[in-house]
Parts: sequence; structure tokens; C-alpha cells
Amino acid sequence: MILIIEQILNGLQYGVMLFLLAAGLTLIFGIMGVINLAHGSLYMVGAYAGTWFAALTGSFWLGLPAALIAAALAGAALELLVIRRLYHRSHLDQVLATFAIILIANESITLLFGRQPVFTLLPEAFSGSVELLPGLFYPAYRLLIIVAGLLVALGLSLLITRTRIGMLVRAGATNREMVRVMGVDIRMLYTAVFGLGALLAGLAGYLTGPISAVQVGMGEHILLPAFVVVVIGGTGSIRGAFVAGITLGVIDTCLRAFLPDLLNLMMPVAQADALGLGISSMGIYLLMAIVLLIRPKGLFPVGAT
Amino acid sequence: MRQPVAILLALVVLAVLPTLAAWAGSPATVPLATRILIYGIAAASLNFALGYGGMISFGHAAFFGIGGYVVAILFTHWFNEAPIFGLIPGTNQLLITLPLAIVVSGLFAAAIGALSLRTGGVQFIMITLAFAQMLFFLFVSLKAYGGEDGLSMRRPDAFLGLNLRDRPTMYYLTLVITVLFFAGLRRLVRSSFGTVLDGIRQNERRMEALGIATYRHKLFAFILSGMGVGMAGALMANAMRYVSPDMMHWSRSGELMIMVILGGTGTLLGPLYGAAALLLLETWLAGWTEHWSLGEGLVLLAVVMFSRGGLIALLRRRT
Amino acid sequence: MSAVLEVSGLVKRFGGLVATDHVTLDVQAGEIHALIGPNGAGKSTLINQLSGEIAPDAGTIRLLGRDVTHEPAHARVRLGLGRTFQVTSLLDECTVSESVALAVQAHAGGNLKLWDRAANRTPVRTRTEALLAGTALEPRAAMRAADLSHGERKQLELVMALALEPKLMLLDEPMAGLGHVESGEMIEVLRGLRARAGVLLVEHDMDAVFALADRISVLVYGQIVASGSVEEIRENPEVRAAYLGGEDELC
Amino acid sequence: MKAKGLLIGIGLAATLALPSQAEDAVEIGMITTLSGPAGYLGQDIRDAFQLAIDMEGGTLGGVPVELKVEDDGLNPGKGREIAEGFIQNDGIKLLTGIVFSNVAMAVVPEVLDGGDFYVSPNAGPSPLAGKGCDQNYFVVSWQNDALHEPAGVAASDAGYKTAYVLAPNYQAGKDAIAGFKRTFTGEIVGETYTPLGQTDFASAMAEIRAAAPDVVYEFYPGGMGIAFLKQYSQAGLTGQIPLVLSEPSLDAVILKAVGDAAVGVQLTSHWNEDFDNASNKAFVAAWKEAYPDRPMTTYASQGYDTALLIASALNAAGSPENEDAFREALRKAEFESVRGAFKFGANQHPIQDWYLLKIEAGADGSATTTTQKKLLSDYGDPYMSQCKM
Repeated sequence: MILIIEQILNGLQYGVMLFLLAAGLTLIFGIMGVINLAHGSLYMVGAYAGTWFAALTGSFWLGLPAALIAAALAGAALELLVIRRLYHRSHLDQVLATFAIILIANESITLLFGRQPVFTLLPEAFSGSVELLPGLFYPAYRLLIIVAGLLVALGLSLLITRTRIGMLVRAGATNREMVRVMGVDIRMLYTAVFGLGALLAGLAGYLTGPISAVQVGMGEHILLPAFVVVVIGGTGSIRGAFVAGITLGVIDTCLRAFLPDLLNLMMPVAQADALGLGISSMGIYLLMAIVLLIRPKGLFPVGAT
Repeated sequence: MRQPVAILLALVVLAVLPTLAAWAGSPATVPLATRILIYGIAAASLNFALGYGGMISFGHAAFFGIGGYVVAILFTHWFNEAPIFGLIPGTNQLLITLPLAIVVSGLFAAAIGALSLRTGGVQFIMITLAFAQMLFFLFVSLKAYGGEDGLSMRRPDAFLGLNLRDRPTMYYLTLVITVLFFAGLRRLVRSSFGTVLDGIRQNERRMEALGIATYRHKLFAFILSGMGVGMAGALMANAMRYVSPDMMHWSRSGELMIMVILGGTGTLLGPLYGAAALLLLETWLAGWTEHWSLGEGLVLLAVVMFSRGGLIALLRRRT
Repeated sequence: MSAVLEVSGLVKRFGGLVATDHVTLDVQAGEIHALIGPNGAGKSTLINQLSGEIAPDAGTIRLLGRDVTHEPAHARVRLGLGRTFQVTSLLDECTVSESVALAVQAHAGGNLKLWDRAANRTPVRTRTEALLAGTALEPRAAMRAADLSHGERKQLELVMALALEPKLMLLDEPMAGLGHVESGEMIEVLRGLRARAGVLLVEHDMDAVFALADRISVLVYGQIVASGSVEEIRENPEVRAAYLGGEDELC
Repeated sequence: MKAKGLLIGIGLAATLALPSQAEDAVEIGMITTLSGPAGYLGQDIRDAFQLAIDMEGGTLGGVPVELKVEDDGLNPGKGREIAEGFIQNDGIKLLTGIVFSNVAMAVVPEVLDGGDFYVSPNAGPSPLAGKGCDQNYFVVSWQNDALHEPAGVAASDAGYKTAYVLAPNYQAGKDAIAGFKRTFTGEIVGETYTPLGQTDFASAMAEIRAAAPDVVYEFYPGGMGIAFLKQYSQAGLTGQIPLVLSEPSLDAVILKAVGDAAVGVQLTSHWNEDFDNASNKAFVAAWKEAYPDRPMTTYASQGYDTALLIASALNAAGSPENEDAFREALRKAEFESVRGAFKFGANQHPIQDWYLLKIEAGADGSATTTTQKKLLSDYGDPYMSQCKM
């Protein structure tokens, strides 16, 4: 039982991480219609900038604003210099351009910080484990991530539903023309949304530092799962990204944890292991394929376009 | 009527390339050119689905890998004299392995296409990627066929007594296949089916209203496209005498896509130019600096920012 | 006379909204049956169900006596249904003659031929030329569809539909956006259709409807509230009250 | 449209240009991985190799050499392309540098078929160690299987009865587990394979805790290893359940990124920075001077050893052109290895000693790796007997 709760918490933490990345991706895709492969690079920029500043100052917490600012600035710059010119192009041109950005970002980071993964500080107060239930020890830092992610989700949902910016964002996701007609400076809105998405990616990147490795190319591993979340959730839908992120995180984690044992009950060990392994490796992709075959537009499709 | 002249000229250059390379003291140009031609076939096949059929597949590397693995697996079983499942004997005859690679890739394309084409737009991009990733992970965990480390072939397949181990021979074989392939593709694009496919790309609803079962036609195009990529994969297995899951990695799918976009989406020869441009650029940059990917990124970005329609559009504008 | 289209008890709901409410109607061969109704009455939804783009929740659709309720759009076209779109839907990169040729080819079959040359199919070419001959599009044959005027696009759609030799034509507002002269021409073209196929005409332009229709059905809130000859509908007090209201809303 | 033909012509002509003509120096071609997350492995190999050349003042074994390096980007096809350029265009007869087995599998057979030499500073895939061995193929580092067997020995040696093993789900991962199991005498109570590239091990941590083994063995090189060790520590498992690892799972770069979280971990390796021999001392001193900020990895030591081995052969034969003499000299391996004793087995893979190392909190506060004891002497690999040369 304790194992199950622990795995669900783990899934929640992974899901929160996926959500932070997917939220930006889905907004950028939903509102601007841009497929941004370079989102993982913004995640990397946040992680490197924050980790660097944290090492400089010796404080994990001072690294946080550095990560957010650097990622947001990088995102805004990316939008102003490159993405802005691609809104009217095909998805293919966007894919090519943002792929080029990945190459440039990775190599620039290599030139700046070297090839070695960098050391990350763990905030002192969160370095140990907490006993949540009798016998259930859970790393405090992971709890921090879960809480932070949920707070961001709450903040985003307030931003989307309660503010003028949020109204524009929602309108933009359903009907791009409408926003233009309303006389809003659409260019500012686009840059702001892109910066916001980048900021979230930077946050995810920085938070993941202490539990994972801050290294060149770290964004690419998580980019595909994040895209899977976007597609399953329904492109353009923050709510979809949240639900899909958490669900995927939990299911993926639990599949990996429990599937081999479950299969063991039904078939010989060797076969069960091989099958379980195969399925859990493919886990999220299989899940996406299934979801899309049942609901071709994802779980929470936005608008009718 | 200058186009035939230009093509003839290009063919002459390609035909004497090995001699030229030997004369210039750069024999490695021959295998490089072989790979460019093979990638050109793969990219042009992808382009058939992507540029002509409007199906943005992010998973075509899967078929490239399948084609390669068919050749390598058959070779391994032939080499070890151990039939597959104790039933199907392996072979090293190119006349068997190449068509088989095409057929098997076609079957995979049929299965993947049939499911993926139920969606559209960005969902289609992602679901094709998903299927390719599943195959990638499958082959990574296939211990019998080398897993991550891949499969080596001691020799290339046998074909009419030719020594395919000899680089110029392999090059000429590839060149002949490439010429036939592009001639066939040209014909295909202008056929009744090609015309209908073009209509579907432009306006699927309209074609449906003309009584065309668009799903079936798109699927058919997707299968043909997968078969072409599979053939390229089979050739690559012979040229490299090595296959690995790396051939199916999503970044390979991306690379094929980049070749298509770079050369010119929906053009006949564009993908071939794209393949040549990308491979030459990489080779040149990598020989020049270890930070070659920075240069490559900048060049790709410049191409996409300042040209529409890829290299072929640039060329057309110049002439 | 035989019915080319029989619709009975057709229902379509979108959430709580009943867009098509037990619609029953038919179109006879050689007849123009006009469907009128205010905006939002569910005309487009009905047309899209008939063409096969939307699946109805209940009821049946019979085309030339065959139940096609669950057939996809292209299968209905194969059986003899032709249609035009409210917002013209063309192949913008193709020229006029290429577009028509594609329609002819689609109808003639052999669409999976990989090894022929589409441009060299003589029967297709002859038929294309015949279809365009004498129409206002003939001088525009080499022009791209995207560059045509609005009226020409409407005409091209019609010619493409006719290339399919349909037994039933679904025309979704063919007059919409046409100028006075163009409207006149279109009425003449449509009048000529009657000999070839049964027509279900959805139209707002009452002059055209009254000039063309053999029968008129009135759709309000998804229901057919009246059906009859031009005179009957003109005089029907219920229709006047429910839909026509004042004369000024007639056009 | 005539430009069409021209494009192809010009493009291909561009690659024909500039075949660099060797002067007197012996050219050595290095194909290695410099980009992506694993870029530091290739960088260390290259820099250490170059360091050996620089220490000798531009020569190896008294023979002037020129090192040509290209990045394979961890792409087998690209590696193959570079090899073809080196061999055919530049006439290079001696290649080295490959980090990863899949690149090696694509490149090495091609090199050997042409009668050229390949000396591996890292990858040692099994297909090339047994029946596929070759007289011109030398591995300085280790055979892949042999890398993991010492860890099993160390775990048994320490008296652990039950072990939990983890690795990524790919061939090298399975080989690692197989290697550990071959030599571990206790019971395996849990075996987990995680998707390749995954860096979240939370679910595995939970299972390890539940299984409560005496010892944990994992094979997670590079970034995956960093993530594993951090999470192991955060899960409160460090200090509770000991870790015994093989070298790639905790190289010096990983250690630097992980820091104190790795203190207490035991490690098996064939080299450590603190080895007390003259060759190693010279190497460490030179490295510290050239790269004061970079930790010293075994990859660097292997790159350096590879250079020394080549130096010894060049000294004896003058050039790889004198194939038989060069091969003979390589086989003798008469060089002062930084790991002490070194010789080649029948398959020209190393026979060497393996040591137990431990991560300890260093005097200056940063964690360091210290050598505990020699674990195995003159240890070869299981494929030696299969090699017929």
C-alpha cells in the first residue's frame, strides 16, 4: 500500500514537471500555431542560468529568479528574432527553424559552460526525506516540486480565467482573428505568451536540476513526452495539459513500477519481464496512440478549428 | 528545353564522379556520394507523403530502419545458417532482400498509416512519431539482433556477381537505382493517382465531394512513401554493412524532413538537393570545427528565414 | 417520376440543441426542390448530413432508393450525389481545366493508376473540353482557380459537380455573393440542370427560389414547417407568420 | 534550370578539394563523440591523448605525429563517414578515439577490412572480442563484459548476500547486469530496467526500499548516473543500502556534479587518480596544469594510455606503414601504463588489475575517490578463448 502511494506521488511529481513544459508548448501552439521544438532548449537555458547563479551566490533560492529571468528573456528574444517571422509559414518551416535553434542552443551552452554536467545545489531545508505516513518516507525536495507545480497550475488557471490577458489568451486559442479584430497589439501578446511559456520551461529546468543532471541536450529527453502531453490534452488547452500531464505522469510511473509484476501473475517470468519492459519503454507513446485513435483531437480539444 | 540538357549534364558528372574523385585524390567522395543518393531516395519518398500528399510524417525513419533491418537480419541468418524461427532461411541475395525490404516496410507503413491517418494536423505529426519511437525502443531491446549496438554485416549482399564491397561498384548500383527511382517517381507524380493525391493535399473536402475515398488514397500514398524509404534503408544497410536502431531515432526522421524542406517541399528533385546540401554541409563543417553543429544550426536557420520553398526555389529565382 | 432523395425522420442534436428535428422530405427526378429558412434554421447542418459529412443521430437517408444513412461522403457521390459548397471549396492551385479534368477523372475511375499519365487520358480531356464548352469559364480555362472571380468560382464548382453526372444535386446557396448580372446567369444555368438531375436548392435569394423551384420546403429551428408549391408557400399564412414575417425579410 | 546540374557538380567538387598532404608526421585519425550529453567523454579522451603528444613535444615515441579529430555526434553513420575520409582521402592508417560501441560496430570492421589499424581508447564490444577479433584491432580500455564483473566480485567480497540491480533497457545495460551477475555469489532480489535516457528513478527508489537488499548495483553512465545518485541520496537510501558500482556509473565528472551525495559509494575500476606509479604521477601533474578545473576521468586515463601504447609502437616501428613491425610492437605493449601492470590477451584486449575504490569526503570538503585495495589481478575477459588469429 505504501509502495502504491509512493509511486503515485512519484507520478504526480513527474506529471507536474511535464505540465510545466507542456503548458508553455500548448499555449504557443494553441495561440500562435507554432510548433516549437526549441522549448527544451529554454528548459536547458533556465537550468544552466539558475544553476550557475546559484553556484555563484551559494544559494539555491537566488538561482530561481535568475533561471526564470534568463529563460523568459531567451524566450522573448527567440520570439522577436525568429519565431515572429514564421507565424505565416507552414509547420514544416517552423520545425526546421526551431530544430536549428536546438543545435545553436546546445552548442552555445557547450561553448559557455563546457561539456561536463554541472553541479547543482540542493536547498538545505529540503535535502532529506519526510515521513508522510508511518513508514512512508518521501524526499522533501520532490514534495517541493509537487507543491510548486500545483501552485503554478493554480496561478495559471487564475491568470487564464480571471484576467484580461487570460481572456485574450483564451480568445486567441479559439479564434486568432477575433483577437486581432479586438484591436489588441497582437505582437505584444505573442511575445508575452512566448516569454511566459519560456519562463515555465525555465522553472521546470531549474527545479529538475537537483534531482537530475544539468547537461547539454537535457531538454530533448523531456521534449517528446511534453509534446505527447500537449497532444493528449488537446492542443491549446491548459486544462488539458494539466490533466494529461498528471495522468501521464502517474500512469507512466505506475506502469513501470507495477506492470512487470502484474504480468508475472499471468505468464512465465521471462516473458512477463520482456513484455513489461517493452510496454513501459513505449508507455507514453502507446498511450498517446490509443488516446488519439479514440479521440483524434485529444482529450480537451479547443475551438472547432 | 534546357532542363533535359541540365539533367544530362548532371548525369554525366555523376557518372564520372569516381574517376574524378580518384584523380583529385579524394576517394572518400564516392561513399559520401553513395550516401547522398540513398538519403536522396529516402527524402524524396518522404516528400511523396509530405510534399505531394500533405501528410507531415515525423516517423519515416522507422521505415528506413525496417528496410535496413530486413537486409541485415536476413544476412545474419544466412551467415549463421540458422533459419528465422527455424523456418525461413536467411539470404544474401540482393534480388530477394531488396524487394522484401520494400514489401516489409510497406506492410509496416500500412499498419502505421491506417491508424495514424485517422487523425490530422499536429496530431498526425505526433502519432507517426509515437509509432516510430515504439519501433525504436523495440529494436533497442532486441538482444538477438544486437540491440542498441546494431548488427554488422561481414559482407554486402550478392548481386549479379558484382562486388558491392568495392565502393565505386556500390556507387554505380546506387546511381542506377536512383535514376530509375526518380524516373519512376516523376511518372507516379503525374499519374492519375498522383493527380488525385495532389487534389487531396489541396483540399481534402473537395476531393471527398468528387467521390474520392480520400482516406484510402492517402493511405496508399503513405504506403508507397514508406516503401521508398524502406528501399533506401535496405541500400544503406548494404552501403554501410551495418544497421542499428539509430537509423530509426526520431532525430533521423527530423533529418529526412530537413532534407525535404531544405531542398524544396513538393518538388521532384528538391529532396535530393536537400540531402546533398545537408550531408556536404555537415562533412565540411565537421572537418573544419568541432563546433560544427553551431554552424549547421545557423545555416539552417538562415535558409529557412531568408528563402521560401527551399533550395529549389532559390535556384529557380536565379535562373 | 421517381424519388432520387428520400429523407425520413432525420434528427441531429448538438448537445442540447436540436439542429435537425425529424426532417422528412424528398426530391424527385427532374425537380428543383428549394429549402428555405432563416439563418440558424439548420439548413447547412441538414445539407452536411445529406452529403455525408455529419452523421445523423436518427432517421434515414435514401439515395436513388438505397439507404445511405451510414455511407461516407465519397460513397454517396459514387451513387450519384453532387454538391456545391456555401463557401466555395476549390483546388486553388489547379487551373480551371485541371480542376474539371480531375472531377471528370474522379468520376471515370482509375484513380489508383500509378503508371499512366493523367494529362494524356484522352477521354478525360475530351469530356473536360465538352463540359467547359460554351460556359463563361471557357476563356478562363488556363487560369488558376485562386485567381477567379467569386462568380466564376461558383460556376466552376457547379461544373465540377456536373462532371460527376449526378442524379441529385445539393446546392448550398449558389447565389450567395453574386452580383445582379451573375445571378441572372446562374439562374439560367440552374434552370438547365433540371433536365439532368433532381436538385435540392438551399437559397436565401427569394427571387431565385420563386423563379426556379417546383416545390419549396420551409425549415425553422430544424423543423419543416411547411412544404408545397411556390404558390402554396407564398400564400401559407403560417409560413408568413413564422418565417417570412414582413415582405422586407424576403430578400 | 541549368543550375540544377551545376549545383550537384559544385557541391561534389567542394568535397573533392583539399586533400591534406601529410608531411613527415604520422597522422592519427581520432573519431570521437564531442557533442551532446556524452561530449565530455570524447573531450577527455582527446585532450589526454593530445596531452601525451604535447608532453613529448609534438611526437609520440620520438616520431612526429599529427592528431586529426572529428566529432561523430554519437551517430554511427557519421562515424563511418569520418573514417572513410580519414582513410581514403587523407591516407591515415591508424585510427582511434571511439567512445560508444554502436559507433565502433559501424566503423571498426570497415577500418580493419582495409588493413588499417584501430586502437580503442574506450569501447570494447563483445562481437569484436571473440570470433570477430582481428590482428589490427587493439583495445586499451577494457572489454565491455570485463568492466562489470569486478563489481560483482567486490560485492561478494564484502559479504553482501542479496543485491538489487538496475540498468537502462539497452544492450550495454543488459551486458552490465549480466557481467555483475556472473561474478556475484549472492542472490539477486530485484532487477529493474528503465527506459533509455530516463532520468527519473523515483519508482525504482521505492522498489529498492521495499526490497531492502544488502547492496545495490546500477549501471547508469553520464547524466543518468548523476540523476540516480542524487535521487538515491534524496530518498535517504545513501548510508542505508550501500552501492557498489563499476567505473562508468560514477566517473570523476559525475562525482563532481553529484558531490557529497556520493560519499560512501564503492566503485571498481582499473585506474584512479591516486595510483602510485611514475607514469600516473606525470600524467596527473600534466593534466592538472593544463586543465586545472577539469576532474580527471578514467576516459582521460585511457586516452593517455592509448597514446603511450601508440608511442611505444611508433618508437619500435617508426610508422604504421611498417605493418608487421607496428603490430608486433603494439602486441608487446611495452609502455608505462598509468594503471600499472598492463598486457594484451590473445584477443588483444587488456589483461589488467582491477581495484576497489571508495568515495570519501575529501580534506578540502569536496568528495574524492580513494583506492582501497586490489580486487583482481591479471584479469582478462570471457571472449579470449574464442578468438582465433
